[in-house]
Amino acid sequence: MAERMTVREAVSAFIHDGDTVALEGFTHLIPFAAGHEVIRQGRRDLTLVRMTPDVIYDQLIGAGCATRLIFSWGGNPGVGSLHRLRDAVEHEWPHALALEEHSHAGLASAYVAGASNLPFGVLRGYAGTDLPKVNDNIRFVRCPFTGEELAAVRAVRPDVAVIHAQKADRKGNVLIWGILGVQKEAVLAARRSIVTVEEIVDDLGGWPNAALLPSWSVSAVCEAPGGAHPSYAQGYYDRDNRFYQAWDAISHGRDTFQAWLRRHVLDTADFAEYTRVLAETQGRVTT
Amino acid sequence: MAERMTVREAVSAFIHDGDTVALEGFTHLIPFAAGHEVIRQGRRDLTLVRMTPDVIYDQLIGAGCATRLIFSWGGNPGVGSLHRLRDAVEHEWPHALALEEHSHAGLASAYVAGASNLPFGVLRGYAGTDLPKVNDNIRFVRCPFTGEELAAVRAVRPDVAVIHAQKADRKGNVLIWGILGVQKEAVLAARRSIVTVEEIVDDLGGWPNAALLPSWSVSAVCEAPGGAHPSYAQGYYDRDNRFYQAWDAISHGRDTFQAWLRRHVLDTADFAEYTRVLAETQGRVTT
Amino acid sequence: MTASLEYTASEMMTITAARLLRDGMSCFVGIGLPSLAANLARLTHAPDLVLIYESGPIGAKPPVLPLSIGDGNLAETAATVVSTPEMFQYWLQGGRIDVGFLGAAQIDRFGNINTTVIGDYRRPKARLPGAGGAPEIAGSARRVFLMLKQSARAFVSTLDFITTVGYLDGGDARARLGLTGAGPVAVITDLCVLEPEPPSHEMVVASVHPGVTRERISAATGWPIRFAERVRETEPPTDGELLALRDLQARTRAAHGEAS
Amino acid sequence: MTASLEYTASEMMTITAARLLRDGMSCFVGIGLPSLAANLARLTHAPDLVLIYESGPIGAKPPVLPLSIGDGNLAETAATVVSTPEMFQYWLQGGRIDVGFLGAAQIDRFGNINTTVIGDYRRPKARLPGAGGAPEIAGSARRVFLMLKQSARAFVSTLDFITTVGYLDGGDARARLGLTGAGPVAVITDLCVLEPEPPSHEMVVASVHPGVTRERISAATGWPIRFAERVRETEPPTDGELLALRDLQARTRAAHGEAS
Repeated sequence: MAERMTVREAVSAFIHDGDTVALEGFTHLIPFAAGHEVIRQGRRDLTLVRMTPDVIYDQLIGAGCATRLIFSWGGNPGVGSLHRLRDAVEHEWPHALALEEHSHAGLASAYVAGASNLPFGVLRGYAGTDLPKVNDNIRFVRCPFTGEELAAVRAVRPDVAVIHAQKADRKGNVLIWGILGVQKEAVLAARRSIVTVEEIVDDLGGWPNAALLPSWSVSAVCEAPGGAHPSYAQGYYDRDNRFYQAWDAISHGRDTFQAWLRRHVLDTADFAEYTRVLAETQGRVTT
Repeated sequence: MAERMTVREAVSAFIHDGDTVALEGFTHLIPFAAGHEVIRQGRRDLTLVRMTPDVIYDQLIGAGCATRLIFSWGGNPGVGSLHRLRDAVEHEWPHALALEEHSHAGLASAYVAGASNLPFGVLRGYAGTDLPKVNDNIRFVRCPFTGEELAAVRAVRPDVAVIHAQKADRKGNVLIWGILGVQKEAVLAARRSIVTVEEIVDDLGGWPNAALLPSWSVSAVCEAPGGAHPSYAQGYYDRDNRFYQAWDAISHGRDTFQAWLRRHVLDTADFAEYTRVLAETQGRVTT
Repeated sequence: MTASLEYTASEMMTITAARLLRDGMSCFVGIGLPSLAANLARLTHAPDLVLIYESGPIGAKPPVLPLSIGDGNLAETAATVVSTPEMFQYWLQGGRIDVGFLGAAQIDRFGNINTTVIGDYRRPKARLPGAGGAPEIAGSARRVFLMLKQSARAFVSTLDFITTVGYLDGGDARARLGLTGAGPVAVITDLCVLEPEPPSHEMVVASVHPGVTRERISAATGWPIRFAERVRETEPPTDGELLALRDLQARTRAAHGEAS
Repeated sequence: MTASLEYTASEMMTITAARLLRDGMSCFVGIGLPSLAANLARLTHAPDLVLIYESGPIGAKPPVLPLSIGDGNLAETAATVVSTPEMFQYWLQGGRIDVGFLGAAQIDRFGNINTTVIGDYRRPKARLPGAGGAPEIAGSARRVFLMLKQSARAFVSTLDFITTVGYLDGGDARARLGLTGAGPVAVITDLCVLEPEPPSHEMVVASVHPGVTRERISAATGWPIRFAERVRETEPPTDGELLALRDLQARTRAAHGEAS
């Protein structure tokens, strides 16, 4: 059964230095509140996994939490580069970041294999590309029936998966809708899981065949209203595109990044205070 | 784009002698109307595929439509044996029926592989059982990362998939809810597909992440109200458990079966007439 | 408290099986006897027992017993309904099922199951329904309970076909297959409860139902069955258990008409 | 009808790309230029164009351009939204996509794409976003359209990294890989349209946009680019196309604020 906790308690209880952590989200429902708490608690040597590392991963990497990244597309969606990710890869600042890179189809298969308790996933992919040359977790297998050669990817089994969802009920059952990405697979592939939600309700409502994670498949459920900002939560609030654009300037220089991080994350007690501080600073930041 | 047709037109256009046909449905939404039309049109030498062959497959087999069956559990749910299936296997009446049998997990993986355009599916299964000894489409593969041995099943790629769903809109988009079984995978694994529906509506309604088959993924959509009887359509009508029980007596003898089939299927023009005849006979049949 | 009510051997079997399920467990339920026992547990001591059916429902709370593995009342009362491939891949194979609860046509002394054929596979005396979900349920669920009426025709020395693996030919044979679950930890019959005895994992009588003699158990077993060193007597049903069971069966009969 | 309105090279590129999409096609759309062209097609000559985004929406009809690959207006207007694994396994790999529509950072003469690194992989001059969905979109979609601005920095003789395969090193190299799709059948730039020339599959200029010289195209290409035997002149944008494009971009700017 999922334990009801604060984000601080959940991060402290379930995410340890050296863990492999997947904070998933495909543009939608990105767990910023939990990501900030990982930075606040000063986690180190994390292997971060994510199909689409974006601004929260840029923040975690720039803050020095990660030494390895498993991913398939790393950018600031609709804006450009992740400057902290690039600085780590190109100049080892704040330190070196090892990359294990896939295609979306490959990493999605690796999550599915993990959720299915299989050691590998099979796909039609990677043939002819240079990706297998730089990623030893991409290999090839032969079909035992047709002899055809297909790509194989090693299953992803994170120590912890962290996702943000719209709702949980008081028992800890979680309901997600809209763009689902690989969030469900990430939770089912992981040993432990933290789900932050917009609200905790008496009755989930829902509909037939809804994307639901039963309480007993989740470790912790944390109420974190607005916890996906600047990403969005369908049915609750829209994507803050201005923030994503502002991030390009904030993150471009190490000093501006560090000042922003101190002011908004390190010097704030929690996501509620972050939101207050951001409201004060955002006017200036985005113009 | 799905063509709007009658069940008779669709069966005649898309199902040919010798085809591999999957009329899928996991207790719910079993396509009886389409199955009866296959019998009426006298199809022969079909390879039938289905995880849970039940009464409609008993009827198809007893009627002599099938020479091969790919399945994982064959019975009259909650009642007992399929007497026509057993008569074909045990006494080759009306003729021999070759069996290719799987477990549910194995056949589900074979459908998923087919829908994914992969030649095989991988699962943790079959180890130690006698099933691989009698089914050459179950083999074993080694994980290229861990060296672990896992089961592999050959993908199922039917010539035609036939399913029954609740609703389609006028463009031919199909909405299904409740127990989904492997219906979606069967349609996506097949070269052609026929979907019979309870009703065709202007607006599907639906909800986020609904199980929907776009018009362009289906060959034919046919209005067939009640077309799942004696199975059920959630939101429309319940399972006719009495019929399933009555079938035990009807199907037990070859004569009673043939008489029933002539009266209800061969001598009726379509499913509407079948329903009328059944209403007359059912009183007697079930007591 | 013991029963003041009379009870049948079937009731004893069902109630004994239901008692093995703990509240909050996730239980992958076969249709028939396992579904009866699991729903009885849910309606008595285990209200938060999570019933999972291979057709897709997770957390079903059927008001009456389903006649089939995919009845509407399973979908309508479930927390959600997933596709059958997702059920087998993510939930069962994924290692999230505490208990797999199965029936069987034939079992042997190592808890292996035959639900495929009686006689030769190519020329069977009797063709049975086949594997269904059992092989992977028995392979991947953390532990397995088997439930069937005891008779020399069902409890055989050699299976005609191994559909589902228990402990294969005993010892560490199951472990060597790399199956992730522990296998059958109890076989509940109308006469007794059998449990695998380490290290051979042969099924031996661990608990005898009240009023049942050892001779009767031996006569109802197709191999020379052995008894554990210390055999328990099964606790008889309580009135509460019996009334709950009979009420469930009466409601089910009413709902399915002459059905059940 | 030709345009009475002035137009830019970018507008020419977008409108030329949009024209390649036929009504009713299923189109797997990359973010940015491809999404712009595909939505323009949907708003002009191809109202039933099925837009599919890797984040999960099938049949999206966004009122304004999405800024990201997973904007809310994609999910809210889609016929349905599937999980990302289902999207790649059943819909793309399953062989149900007519057109894969991609952008690129760098391409070579055989339509191979680099979106991974500039310079050495281990010590890159510039780290690019990486593969995303492109390798399998280019592998499994029935045909692929590529769209990018033409320059000697983008159109290079040798890629630093092959992220996504076009025709590899030409001839039947792609066919030998066993990829199920035909590969890139057109590269649409701000100067011209390139098409693979059989049997080498080298990209040659098939159509030149009005007012563009061959010298300019050659100067904007990092290899000695060749021209087809019979080079067409691209039809200029119609006023209708231009107005639809500008209206879409204006509405998008308004919706995203200073965003776009």
